[in-house]
Amino acid sequence: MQDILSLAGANLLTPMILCFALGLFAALARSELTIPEAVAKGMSIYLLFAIGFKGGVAVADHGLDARLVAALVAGVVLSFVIPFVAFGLLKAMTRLSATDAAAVAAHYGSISIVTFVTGTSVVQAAGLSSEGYMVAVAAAMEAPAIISALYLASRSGGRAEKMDADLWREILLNGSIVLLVGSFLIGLVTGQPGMARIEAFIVAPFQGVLCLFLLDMGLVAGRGMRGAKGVMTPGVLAFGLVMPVVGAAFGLAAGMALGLSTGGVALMMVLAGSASYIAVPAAMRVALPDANPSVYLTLSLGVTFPFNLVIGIPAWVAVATAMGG
Amino acid sequence: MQDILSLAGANLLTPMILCFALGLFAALARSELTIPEAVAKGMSIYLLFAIGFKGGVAVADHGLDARLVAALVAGVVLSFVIPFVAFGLLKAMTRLSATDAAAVAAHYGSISIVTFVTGTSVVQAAGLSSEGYMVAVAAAMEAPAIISALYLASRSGGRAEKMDADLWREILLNGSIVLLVGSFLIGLVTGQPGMARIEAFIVAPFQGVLCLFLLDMGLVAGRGMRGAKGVMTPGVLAFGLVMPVVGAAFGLAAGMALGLSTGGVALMMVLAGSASYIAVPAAMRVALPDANPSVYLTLSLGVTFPFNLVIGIPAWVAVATAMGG
Amino acid sequence: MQDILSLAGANLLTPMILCFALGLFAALARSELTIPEAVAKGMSIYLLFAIGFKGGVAVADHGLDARLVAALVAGVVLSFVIPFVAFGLLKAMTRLSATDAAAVAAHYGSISIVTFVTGTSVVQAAGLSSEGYMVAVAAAMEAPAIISALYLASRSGGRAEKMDADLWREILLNGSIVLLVGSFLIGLVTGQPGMARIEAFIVAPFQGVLCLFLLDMGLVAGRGMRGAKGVMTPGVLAFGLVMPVVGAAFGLAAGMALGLSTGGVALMMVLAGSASYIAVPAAMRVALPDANPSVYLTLSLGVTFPFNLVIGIPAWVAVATAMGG
Amino acid sequence: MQTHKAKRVEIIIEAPMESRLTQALEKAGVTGFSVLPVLGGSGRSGRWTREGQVGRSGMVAVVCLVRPEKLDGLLEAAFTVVERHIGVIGVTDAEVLRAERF
Amino acid sequence: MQTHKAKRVEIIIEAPMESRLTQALEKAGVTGFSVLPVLGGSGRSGRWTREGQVGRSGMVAVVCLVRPEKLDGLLEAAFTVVERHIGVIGVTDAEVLRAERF
Amino acid sequence: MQTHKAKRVEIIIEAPMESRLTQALEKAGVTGFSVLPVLGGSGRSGRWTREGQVGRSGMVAVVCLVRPEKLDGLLEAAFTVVERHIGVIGVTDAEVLRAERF
Ligand SMILES: Nc1ncnc2c1ncn2[C@@H]1O[C@H](COP(=O)(O)O)[C@@H](O)[C@H]1O
Ligand SMILES: Nc1ncnc2c1ncn2[C@@H]1O[C@H](COP(=O)(O)O)[C@@H](O)[C@H]1O
Ligand SMILES: Nc1ncnc2c1ncn2[C@@H]1O[C@H](COP(=O)(O)O)[C@@H](O)[C@H]1O
Ligand code: NA
Ligand code: NA
Ligand code: NA
Repeated sequence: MQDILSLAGANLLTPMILCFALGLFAALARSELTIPEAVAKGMSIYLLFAIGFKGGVAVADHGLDARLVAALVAGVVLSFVIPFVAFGLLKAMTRLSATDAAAVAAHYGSISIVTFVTGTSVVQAAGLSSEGYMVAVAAAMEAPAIISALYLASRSGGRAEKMDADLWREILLNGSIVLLVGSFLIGLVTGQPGMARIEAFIVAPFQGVLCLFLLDMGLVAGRGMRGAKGVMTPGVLAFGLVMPVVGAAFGLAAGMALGLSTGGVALMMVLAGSASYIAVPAAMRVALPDANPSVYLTLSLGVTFPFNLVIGIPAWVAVATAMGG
Repeated sequence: MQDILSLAGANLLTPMILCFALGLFAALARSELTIPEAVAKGMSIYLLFAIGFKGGVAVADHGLDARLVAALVAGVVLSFVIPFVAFGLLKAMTRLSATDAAAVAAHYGSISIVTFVTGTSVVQAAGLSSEGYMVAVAAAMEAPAIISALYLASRSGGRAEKMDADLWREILLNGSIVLLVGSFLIGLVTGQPGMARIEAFIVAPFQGVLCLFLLDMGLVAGRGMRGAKGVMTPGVLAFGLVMPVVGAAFGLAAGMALGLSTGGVALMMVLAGSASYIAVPAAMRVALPDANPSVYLTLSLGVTFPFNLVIGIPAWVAVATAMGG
Repeated sequence: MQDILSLAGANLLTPMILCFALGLFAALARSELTIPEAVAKGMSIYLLFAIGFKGGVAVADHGLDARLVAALVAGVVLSFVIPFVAFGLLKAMTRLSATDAAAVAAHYGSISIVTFVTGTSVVQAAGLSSEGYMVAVAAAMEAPAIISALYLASRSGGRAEKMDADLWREILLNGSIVLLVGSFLIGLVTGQPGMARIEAFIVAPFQGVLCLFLLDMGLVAGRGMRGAKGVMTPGVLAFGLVMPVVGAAFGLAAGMALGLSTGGVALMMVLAGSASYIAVPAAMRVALPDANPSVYLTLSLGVTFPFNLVIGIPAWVAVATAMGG
Repeated sequence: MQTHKAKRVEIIIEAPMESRLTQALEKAGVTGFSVLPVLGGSGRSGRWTREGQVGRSGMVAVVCLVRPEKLDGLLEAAFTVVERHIGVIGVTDAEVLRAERF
Repeated sequence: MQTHKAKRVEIIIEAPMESRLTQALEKAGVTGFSVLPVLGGSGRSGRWTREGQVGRSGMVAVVCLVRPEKLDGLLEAAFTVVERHIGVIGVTDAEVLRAERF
Repeated sequence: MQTHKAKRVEIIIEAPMESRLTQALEKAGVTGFSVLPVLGGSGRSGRWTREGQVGRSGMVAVVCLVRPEKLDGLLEAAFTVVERHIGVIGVTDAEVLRAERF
């Protein structure tokens, strides 16, 4: 407990977290500070490319781990299963309609890549190493939750869109999956010689870019909160704080069962405990248009994301260390 | 004098100044070279964040200087007072209407953060050090001049907008103040450990980004000049060259009175002698809509900014050195 | 031959080429992965600025080579002449109208700066050095081909726009020429001291930025291919593969005649063998509006660009090495 | 100059639905349309802005000029896509040059 | 399809005034509007472009579809904000589907 | 409020032709216009999008509000530029406040 608190304290005072807080403050104080959409998208492309590439190079370095396939399968299973748990909790804790609950559940089964990226740098700063293929696991966890959610919605009488070829393609080939998997493979193929060529671009400035990106996330989250006071009932809010813990517990179980390294277990918890706010919202607009976007956006970006950043990540790292030690 | 000229000569041939000149040339020759708005905004966010953060870390390193508060107060006073001087000079030198003169005065009381950033790198290149909190002084000097200008305009019968809560918020929480103060505080709180994490992002590439940003400033200034031939009477032009010297003299007095370091005095001159062209113009459009934007934009960006870049900054550094030596 | 293949193989597995391939794949698979226009333009400004500046510094280092002027003249002549060759080949190999053929010919007489930039890094990776002024040659080769093409079109009865002052200015002062020549001159004037200031920005991250830019080129090329199935007859396609070889042969002859270094000869081949897809298309829309853009865009970006990236560049480097050894 | 009657249809629709809408328009025989960006707005689902957004969020405006006789087909096609989604359809009378293009 | 009469109002206004305008529209009971970017333009105050700009400069276009009976209130609200400022207001007759939304 | 009859002209034209069009408009006595970005579209020359483009590609929309009596001059000027180029011109009836501005 002592350790968790001191880790959390150390994490709190990093430039990353403080940048997120600055963004939140600016948005809530209604400052006109904004980051252009194109710049925000550019930074997210940079982060996805860099994290994918580094993961691929790490796998190239250490050889293909036998556990890689098992970890991918575990990720897919978690992504399929967690929405059912989330849906159940939402039904118990809130009065959201079945459609809204299903949409929210999709977000929690999927993952937040920025939470993952931040988790990676906390894991590194704690002196732990982790499996390079965890980025591939992250990519694998993006989409399955959407399918579970559509099933949940239609089972409850919601009007989910039919899964036609276009929808499948949009979900499976969405930008972040393609970029993450693609750069992972490029890193895998080019290995250290490839890394030597672009290291100065993707390694050294990485944390600085992450700072500015989290500033933007803070701005977006803050603006979302200002507009969504109505939907945030205590039950919904409580779900946003409880669900990441539940998800992380699933991640812990999976990571331990797989025999991942301490850092790997921590990242599995980070993934399972995080909620998507980029890929899944767009899919929900297409597939579950009746669901209210401000519910799921505010929950995942306004509640769970900051919770994970400030409390979740350091806690999962501490737990993984305690379990592994 | 010899020194000033050689410093000015050395400064003239830096990539920064030449990039600005290239932008000017391209715009005046009507090349279609342009930098996208989102990229220009992205670079300005980067520069504000980096300069603020570095200032904060510098203060964290050297401990809180007793002069910090005095310097902030001095900055605020300068920003309030200089518009009155500028307004008087404008009334004497030009035929601008009271409203136009008040709007111009607001720009010269406020500061140009890019001039400040360029000044910082000239100060560094000259081997001088300066107080890290000068960025906080810069932030403090952004807004007060606007209030003086509105007072001047309404005293002269101009129709200034009433200072309602929205206007106060827009002025005090404008994007660059929030980002500058926020990153200064983040640098102050995280200190060297924070710096170690993001140094490769905010220190090493800084001057290169500044080059491209000055290229953009040159483009914008050149396009502005092309469109504003009508308003640039000799008197107005002369004001744009005299006022930075007057402002810098105020800055010199304040810096000496405060007992700042040689670099700090030079930066105080840079601040007081520079004119805003980002935050104040937007505020003027809201608060003094009858003032002609091409007058104040051309003066501050097309006349005073290049003057400061090429002559002002090296001159102020030389003067500060001479006074301090 | 062995060498060419091994060089080509080594080149194939660089992050750059693989990023281009990833972009192609994503576009052809209709993933919604996209890079914002502003970010793509920002990267191209960065690449042009960096390559120009580095060229200028290299010339400043080695002193002005007597061959500089000869090389510039040779470049201009190549750019004027190659369109006639291309036009002849197109008439022989395809059924394109005279106007379409002239427009395509303009692209092949001009150059692709991204191919040049990629060529530079392959030349460097092969341990060869090259004349710094090759970037000036690149700039000189951008425009003349347009004039040849307009001549060809009007000779064949096509309705080419008259070359009025506006058109001349647009062609000669187009963004990439101004930026390339401007930054070359800035590098020349500021030399190593200038380089020392901005090296961390323009040298270290260069190849990483190039990767993301090539990802974007792949996306754009792939989307173009999807939309242009109709126009790509076998003859047109064959032209797109044959013409770079023909162009490179011209470049080889010119480079040898000039007595350039091995790396310089390779780059001359790269320039002569590459086809424009940024500056010339815009000029063609103004000056030859009846020409079909999907023909020339698909050919230069969808056929010749990938051919040069994967096969051309390593082959030209190998040929230049063989001729020089 | 000689102009011809036409209809200008403006459909403001969620960005993730854009490709479905344009496919439906093409199927309905609409030969041309332009997509304009929308920075932000307000409606029954509240205020939104594109600033700082990373995902495929926000809305776009699809503008079509069509011959009057094609209007009904267009509206039906558009409505099928927009029906359950956030969005607005507005039609104005217009005139165009070069009628053969529409 | 069944359409209903409406008015399309397009207000081109300086970007720093956008939030004041949209607040005024909301107060005037306008239930929906969209903000579109403007890249540049020309008017009595000369030519301008957004390219390379850093500050909150330039103009935006605010587009509202409203029931005809709400037009006057809207115009009065908009005019109060635009009055002393650079800007243009244009109104066209339009028709909308789903009248209940306006 | 007191409004005045006007015409709203919307010209969608290739970006490289923008400056030629606006010069022609100015020569034809058009006192104001606004240029709006276009993200993509479709027409006889196929589908296009601005995404990821580096050159001066794609199209822009130029919107002018003019007094009715200026319409013909405007259309002729615009048509001379657009004639051989890809592009669309649409005109709608409009009303404006502050007629003295047009
Ligand atoms: N009456 C309207 N006029 C213009 N745009 C509208 C209107 N109503 C809605 N919109 C746009 O459509 C979006 C979604 O509308 P709604 O479904 O009402 O939330 C809004 O945020 C606006 O961008
Ligand atoms: N008649 C018009 N049609 C369309 N846009 C206009 C018109 N007049 C002015 N504008 C826009 O409003 C801005 C300011 O107009 P002005 O106040 O006349 O300088 C111009 O730069 C244009 O962007
Ligand atoms: N009927 C139309 N309505 C709106 N925009 C159009 C229309 N026709 C063409 N466009 C736009 O003009 C571009 C070129 O048209 P086209 O010359 O037919 O290829 C298209 O890609 C669209 O952006
Ligand atoms: Na999750
Ligand atoms: Na000042
Ligand atoms: Na060539």
